[in-house]
Amino acid sequence: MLTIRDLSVEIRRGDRVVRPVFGVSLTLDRGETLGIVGETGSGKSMTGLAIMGMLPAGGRVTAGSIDLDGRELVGLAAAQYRAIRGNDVAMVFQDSMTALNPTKRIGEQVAEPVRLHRGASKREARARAEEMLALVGLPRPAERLDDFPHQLSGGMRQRVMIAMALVCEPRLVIADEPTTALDVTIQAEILDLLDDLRSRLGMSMILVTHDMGVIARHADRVGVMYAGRVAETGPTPVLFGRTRHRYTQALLSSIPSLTQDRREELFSIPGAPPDLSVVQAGCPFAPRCAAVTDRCREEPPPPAAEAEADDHAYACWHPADGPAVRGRARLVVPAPAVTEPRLRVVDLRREYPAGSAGLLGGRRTVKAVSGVSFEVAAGETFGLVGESGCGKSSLGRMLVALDRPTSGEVIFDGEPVTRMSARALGPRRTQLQMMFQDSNASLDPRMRIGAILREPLAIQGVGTRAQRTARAGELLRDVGLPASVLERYPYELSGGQRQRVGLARALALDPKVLVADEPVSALDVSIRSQVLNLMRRIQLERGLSSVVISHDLAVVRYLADRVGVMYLGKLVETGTTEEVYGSAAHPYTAGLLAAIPDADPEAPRAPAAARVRGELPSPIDPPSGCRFRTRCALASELCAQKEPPLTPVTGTHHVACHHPLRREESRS
Amino acid sequence: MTWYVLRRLAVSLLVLLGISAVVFLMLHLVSDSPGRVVLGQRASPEAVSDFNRAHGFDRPVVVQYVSYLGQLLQGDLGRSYKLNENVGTLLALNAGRSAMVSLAGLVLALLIAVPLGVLQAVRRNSVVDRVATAASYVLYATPSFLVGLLLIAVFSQTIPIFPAEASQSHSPWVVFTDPRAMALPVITLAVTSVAVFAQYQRSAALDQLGQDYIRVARAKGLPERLILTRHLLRNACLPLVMLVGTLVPTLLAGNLIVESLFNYPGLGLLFLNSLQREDYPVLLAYTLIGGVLTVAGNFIADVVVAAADRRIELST
Amino acid sequence: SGGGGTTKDIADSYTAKPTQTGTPKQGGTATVALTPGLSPNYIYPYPPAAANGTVIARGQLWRSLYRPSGEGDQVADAELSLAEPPVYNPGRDTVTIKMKDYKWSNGKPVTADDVVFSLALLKAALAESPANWSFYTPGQFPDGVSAEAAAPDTLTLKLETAYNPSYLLSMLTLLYVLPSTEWNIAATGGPHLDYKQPKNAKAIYKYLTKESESQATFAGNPLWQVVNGPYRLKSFDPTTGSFSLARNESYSGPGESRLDQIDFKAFTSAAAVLNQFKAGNLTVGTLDSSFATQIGELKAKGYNVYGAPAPARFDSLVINFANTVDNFDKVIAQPYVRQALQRLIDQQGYIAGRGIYNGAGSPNYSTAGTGSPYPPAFGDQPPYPYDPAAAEKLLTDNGWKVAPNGSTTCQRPGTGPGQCGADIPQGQKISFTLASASSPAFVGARDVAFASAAKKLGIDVKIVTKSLNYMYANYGNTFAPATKNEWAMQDYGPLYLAAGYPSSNTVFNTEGSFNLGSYKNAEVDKLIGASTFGADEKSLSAEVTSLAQDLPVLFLPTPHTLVVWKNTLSGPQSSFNALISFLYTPELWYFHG
Amino acid sequence: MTAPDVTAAPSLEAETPAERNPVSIRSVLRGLRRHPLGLAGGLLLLLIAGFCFLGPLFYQTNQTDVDLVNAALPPGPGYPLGTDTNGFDVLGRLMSGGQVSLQIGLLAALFATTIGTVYGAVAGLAGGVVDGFMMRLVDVMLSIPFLFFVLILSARFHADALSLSLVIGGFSWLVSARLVRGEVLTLRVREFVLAAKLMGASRRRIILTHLIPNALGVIIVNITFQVADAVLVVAALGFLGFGLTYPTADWGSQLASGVTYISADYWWLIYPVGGCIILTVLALNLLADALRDAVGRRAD
Ligand SMILES: Nc1ncnc2c1ncn2[C@@H]1O[C@H](COP(=O)(O)OP(=O)(O)OP(=O)(O)O)[C@@H](O)[C@H]1O
Ligand SMILES: Nc1ncnc2c1ncn2[C@@H]1O[C@H](COP(=O)(O)OP(=O)(O)OP(=O)(O)O)[C@@H](O)[C@H]1O
Ligand SMILES: [Mg+2]
Ligand SMILES: [Mg+2]
Repeated sequence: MLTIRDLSVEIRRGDRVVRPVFGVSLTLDRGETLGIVGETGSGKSMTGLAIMGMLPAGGRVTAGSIDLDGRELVGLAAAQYRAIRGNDVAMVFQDSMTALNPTKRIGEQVAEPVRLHRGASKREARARAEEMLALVGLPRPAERLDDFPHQLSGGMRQRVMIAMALVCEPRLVIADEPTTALDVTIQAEILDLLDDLRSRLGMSMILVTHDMGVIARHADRVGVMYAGRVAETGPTPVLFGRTRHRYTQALLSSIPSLTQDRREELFSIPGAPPDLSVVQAGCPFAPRCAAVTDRCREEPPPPAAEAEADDHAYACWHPADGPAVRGRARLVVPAPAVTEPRLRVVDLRREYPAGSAGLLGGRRTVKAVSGVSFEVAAGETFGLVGESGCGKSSLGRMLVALDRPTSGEVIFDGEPVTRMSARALGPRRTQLQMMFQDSNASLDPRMRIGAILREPLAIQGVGTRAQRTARAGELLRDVGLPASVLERYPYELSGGQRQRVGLARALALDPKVLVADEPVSALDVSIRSQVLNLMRRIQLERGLSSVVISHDLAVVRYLADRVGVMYLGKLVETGTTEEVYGSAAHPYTAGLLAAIPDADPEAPRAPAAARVRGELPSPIDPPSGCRFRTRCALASELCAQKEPPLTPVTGTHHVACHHPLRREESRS
Repeated sequence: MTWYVLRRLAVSLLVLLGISAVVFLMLHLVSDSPGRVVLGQRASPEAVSDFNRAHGFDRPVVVQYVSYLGQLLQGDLGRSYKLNENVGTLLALNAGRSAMVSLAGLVLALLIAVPLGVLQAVRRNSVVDRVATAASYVLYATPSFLVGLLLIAVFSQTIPIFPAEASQSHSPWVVFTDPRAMALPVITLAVTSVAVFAQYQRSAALDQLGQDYIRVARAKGLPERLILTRHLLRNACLPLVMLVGTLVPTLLAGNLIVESLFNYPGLGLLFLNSLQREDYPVLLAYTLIGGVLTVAGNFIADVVVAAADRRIELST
Repeated sequence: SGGGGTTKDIADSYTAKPTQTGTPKQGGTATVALTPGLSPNYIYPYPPAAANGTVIARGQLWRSLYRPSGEGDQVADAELSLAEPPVYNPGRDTVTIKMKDYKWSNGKPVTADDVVFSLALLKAALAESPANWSFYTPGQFPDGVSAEAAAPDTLTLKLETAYNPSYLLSMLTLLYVLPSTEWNIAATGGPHLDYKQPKNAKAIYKYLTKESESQATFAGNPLWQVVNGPYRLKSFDPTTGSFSLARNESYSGPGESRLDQIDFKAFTSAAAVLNQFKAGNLTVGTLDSSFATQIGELKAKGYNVYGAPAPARFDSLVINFANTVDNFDKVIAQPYVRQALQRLIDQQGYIAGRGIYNGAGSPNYSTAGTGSPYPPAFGDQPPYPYDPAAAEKLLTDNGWKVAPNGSTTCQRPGTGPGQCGADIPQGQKISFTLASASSPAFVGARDVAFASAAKKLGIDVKIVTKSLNYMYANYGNTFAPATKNEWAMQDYGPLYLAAGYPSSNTVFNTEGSFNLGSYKNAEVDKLIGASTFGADEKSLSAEVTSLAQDLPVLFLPTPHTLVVWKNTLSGPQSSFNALISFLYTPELWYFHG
Repeated sequence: MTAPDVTAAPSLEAETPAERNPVSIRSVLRGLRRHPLGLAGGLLLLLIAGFCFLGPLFYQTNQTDVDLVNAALPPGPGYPLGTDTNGFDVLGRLMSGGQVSLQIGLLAALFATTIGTVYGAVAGLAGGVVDGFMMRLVDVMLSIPFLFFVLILSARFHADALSLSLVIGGFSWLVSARLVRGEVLTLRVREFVLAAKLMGASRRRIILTHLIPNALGVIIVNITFQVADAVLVVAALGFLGFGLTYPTADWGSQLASGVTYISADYWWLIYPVGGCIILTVLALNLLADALRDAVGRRAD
């Protein structure tokens, strides 16, 4: 139905020319889903935009053809293209907050294509919009038609986006990272919705994503892109089962999965993707490839067009065989010594004043953290997971005394730090360090890396300037960066490098506790594994107690010895990693786990029933009783009335649920 | 929305109270013995102090302020020292004319600047854009009275098509009834604002053009013209609305200069003449009204923007 | 372009008085430009000080007992006055005045009682506050003056002190005659009161001033329609102060009153007046002297332009003899210093200067002004003409070391000849502040020129620009002694002594209520006494001469007042000449073909 | 812009730059090099400053002695730009007037920025009720038409270069205060500041080594804009008759006195000085915009 042949795109910006798409060939059959996957900047979006005829200013298709049902799209006149757009080909964008016009009612926005392409009257279009919104699962669509985008939650907005794209029943829909901005739980719902609609409306779909798991679960065919080229393409099972391209293979190996052996180090791809404005000879992946030869460097491999058997094609001189390479090193994980807990959190609460207070007092509060208790032993890593907005970061900030709790205590080495004066806190500061999420924001843009790393030592008055510089060099070495980085400014480093600097700085004062808030979520997959490995190694080498905060369950599983699952300011389940991931006792934990797509098309799908439905309620007025009950399949009367306390299931495994799952249930 | 408006209103009232206090105190510092100003050069010191006592100008400032505030609340702006007239009447007599000419200038400026700014954004870096930007820079750097003078020099002296003086009629509608006589003042007001507005509109439109919803509109197959009118325009105008709201003092200042330049008898000229005459009640009242207008401008702009973009009320 | 001809050409272009021409036509409307910044806002002829009033059409609605003369060589215009010249008894303490046959607009005759009423109201105003009449000196007219109507057409004034007849006449030109039978009420529709009782006069005065506060009713209030002048108010615009006059059909004085209506237009700036002239919208008006270069163009557009210095006007730098900053009082007390400073003023230069008078000015060295009936004895040979060398010599001869462009200092202190003078220490500098009015433009320009000339002689003049009203309110030792040290000299533009009788009674008298600079001179006081109370009508000349020699102020040239009128309008030459003194006589004007 | 606008100072070139670089002289110069207009503005400004401050060394004129004979001469031999109505050489007067204008502008801007920075920083750091009160006060002051007040003050008090700068500065610190407060508020919660706090850095150190240097760029840009605005305000005051008087003269009062003679056709008293004002403000604005790009932050 859609055949892209040898497509090349060029974007001219002043005297710089970028070639984000280069000789791309892909095909898509009616009713099928084609997944396009790849790292940031690999040209996925540009390919999609090229099909839509919506390349950015200065961009044009330089070669190749796009054939949609026998109609050539390249070179089509603007007016004709407009008639196709939104009618035959539609697109779903990533960020529904910015993709919806903030000052127009959603009804109008959804109805607009109908009026445009179908020439429908206002009333007809509105009716059609309502019908469509119902179809995408927006509750009470008739009332919602007159809402503004900001009045909807993220998931709802994404549904509206989808309704808008599908309202004219296009033959092809291009979904560009439709769920990246959403929580896993909602991501699963949206992707299922798209699948469902595709089959119901008989459309074809191009699903652009950087998540291999999503591809494995939702795509019929895959195109793996790297540096503007298709590295490998083929039907999903074939591509995952018999991976040929070295890049695909490396990519698959570097993702921490829920099933992998935790003691294995992750595979990581060295280096960074190439600059697309520089024309390379040879294979673009060559500089990062383990199996590289001179030929790879000199001669570009033939484009992945000629299909092998099963439509499987790849552009590689030295194809691999098999799905994955595993990390070579195995980490020795010592059993944590049972000692006095280093960090103890007792019934911690934090409430923020809500933005809009009434005119006369009556301030409402956001209950960000509502009574959390746990302990972290020396040398132990405690992982905190939960959906966005459940209070993880708020908790993390209190752990390192950056914020004072509304009530409760953080006890560090037997001393409560929460009520300490700034002066008393001073020397203890060095013991409690934090690694931030946004490596860009956490490094002073005005300071060189050397100064940044010397700063903690200077503040604490450690050593002479020369000694500090030497120490900074050591720290850099520890995190695997060359000493030359000392003289650079943060913006001269890549994201991964910056994150390493952030880690080095946190380690500069030899802390006993390290809190890492979303340490890798801003990083691309290939770089993420480098940082994860590093963190893991440092934790083990230094015997740090750490708290790792992430919304990504796989990341936490990889780094943490023990895990706490947070829901709306409360800890609903704690236990060792094996306990929680192996036999989740809380329906929420189980739901989270079920929502994560495994990068294995053969993996069994969790039944939709096990999933977490709907979205996080407002932390301003949390539900009574069990906070999860509004989204829980097992909720009963009791749940609404009584708040379940955290009670032991087995040994170290605790759960706060009136109806905990048993081992067998959580598996299914 | 209602809550938002009420809350904004409460803040505005607070600010107004602050303004009245600051302005009153400052003017009190400048002129603390009205008796001399009122009675003139030949009055004896006794007559002056009698006058001050009779009118309560010998009381502590705070007391005077409170009683002034009390009068204000009853709509009494005081009596001019020099014009044998109530300040309220004086202002009312002149307000219409000033408002009309200011509004005409503002509307004209917006009518030019909004499309121009959008055009510049759409045709970014084109010749049109560059020329308009350059012109804006130069205009921005030109004192407005010089703009007016140049206009007079060109359109009234070299090619005499417009009179150098504004209409002296005191109908507020003179902008419409005698457009020829009002052309230069209105153009002066507009020209100086266009520079700012167009550039502001341009960057706002550029901001919006980079937003995803514009791409979405394109993906729907909407022609560019409709994208601009249906989607871009409203969003891109909101920052300008905010700007105009905060620009009231500047508009008033522009009015002052234009009225003085074209000898247009309105509030601005009244203010300047009162300044010469040390007619403090008029100065005080008009400065206060300027403050009120500014606060009102901000308030209206906020409400308009909040009504158009409902996210605002949540974020404040 | 630029520069134009010499300023001399400009001056020559308007000195000729256009003659009366043409065959008079009946009717027409004349549009007269009011002096910018002086828009009227009051109708009752004696506005209280608190109203700061400028009166509408002064002298045209209500005539004064004697009409001031526009010619300058006489006090009153006998023909246009309401009464025959006063007759004195030998002791000069009783004056008998015979009323002419004038009528009120309601047909009643103007009687001696009306004058008595008018005097009673003036006294009532002064009882309220002495500031209510700016010509008042406590103890003098109208104090000690009692009026009586011996007959309806005969007025007798009894004086406690005898006045110089010319002085008294000049006071009587300021006495507006008001309708005693219509205005003797204290409430609208109220009973007619006996105004001879001060209590009643006070109530009447309050009522009339109160009525005058409501500008919107000026034209409609029947009160104000009872007039004895040639015109009555037809409309008044409170926004601008513009007004229109219509003929008073009962007016019985001289003049044909051919015009149907006179529109007086208020203006906010002199430039606006010029623009209206250029647009041909004005029939009569004055031109600011800074626009003297425009005269040629106006003539080409069909205007007559005539200019001359206003009678009894003098421009000066008023000296503050009580300013103690930097010992200024000691320094300026020395006559030679004043003489030296006067010699620094290049009057011809200022007049010719393109930035100052543009040729439109006349030299003046006395308080009498030009063309006065009381000229100084030295005629046109001023005692201290421009002569910087002589100025320098004056200083060096008196013990100063002159340092051009530096600081001239006193070297020989002491009171002997060749020494600086009393209380001037060695090393004393001459340095003072000159407050200069921010408008009109020529004031600033001439002060700068003066300061620059002083600097060349090592005298430091600091110019501070102030608004006229600020100066009026704060710079005068008589009323603002607290600020006496803020100014050493001030230039607020013109000073008018009563035209026709330029006595400096209030201005340079030691006790004068308007003696801004605390000038003291016993001899001058004596001469003033003679001109005010003495019998010699010419004694004023001696006073003028003495002042010109002692320099209580530094004299500056007098700018010309430029009168502009359409050449389709004509009338007696004198009626246009009177415009220079802001006296309007439109009843004498007419349009011609 | 319509009159002296210090309140709004909306940016003329308000595009968000790609990334935020540290502010060092070098990087700013580098940024300027990429910004030909800004470079032109900077050079023009140097040229103007040179003209005003060094010009009198090469072209000496008498700016104190009134010369009534040679007043208001059109450009000609001996007077390349003619003379004004006091007989001062216009070219020389442009130089001395420029000195005064630039000095007032700079002084006012420095004054405003100093107050504004301190005020804004205190408000931003204090937060809470203090911040609320301080900012409401700024709201109040910003709502009072600035020009009105300056006019009232200068009608009452004699204006000289210093008092004029103080008055203008005294009213234009409000914008800086808002700006700096906003900057402090965003910087204060930036993660690198939190990181420093975690290391035990004192408040002082955080302010000195992180907040101020990072806010400096914005402040410098603001100063540049404020100089431009102050030059315009002084011009407007001059026009309305409240400028400086003999012996000092700034461009504004020069222009204003020239304007009085517009009907006399003394064009050389208007256009050269008008051009000087325009060029200076233009140069300053171009420079400020370029600096802002180099600093990598909008100034509003
Ligand atoms: N407007 C543009 N002008 C110039 N270059 C661009 C533009 N948009 C994208 N590029 C470049 O094109 C390349 C491909 O971009 P594209 O958006 O297709 O990547 P992507 O695979 O979708 O990445 P992501 O996962 O981040 O969305 C990138 O290197 C990017 O730098
Ligand atoms: N400073 C603050 N003021 C007010 N509310 C806040 C503040 N910080 C966080 N919140 C609110 O507290 C709740 C918890 O926020 P927090 O950042 O701790 O969540 P999180 O679990 O870290 O989410 P994410 O995964 O998105 O980072 C949210 O509803 C958030 O809006
Ligand atoms: Mg993309
Ligand atoms: Mg977080």
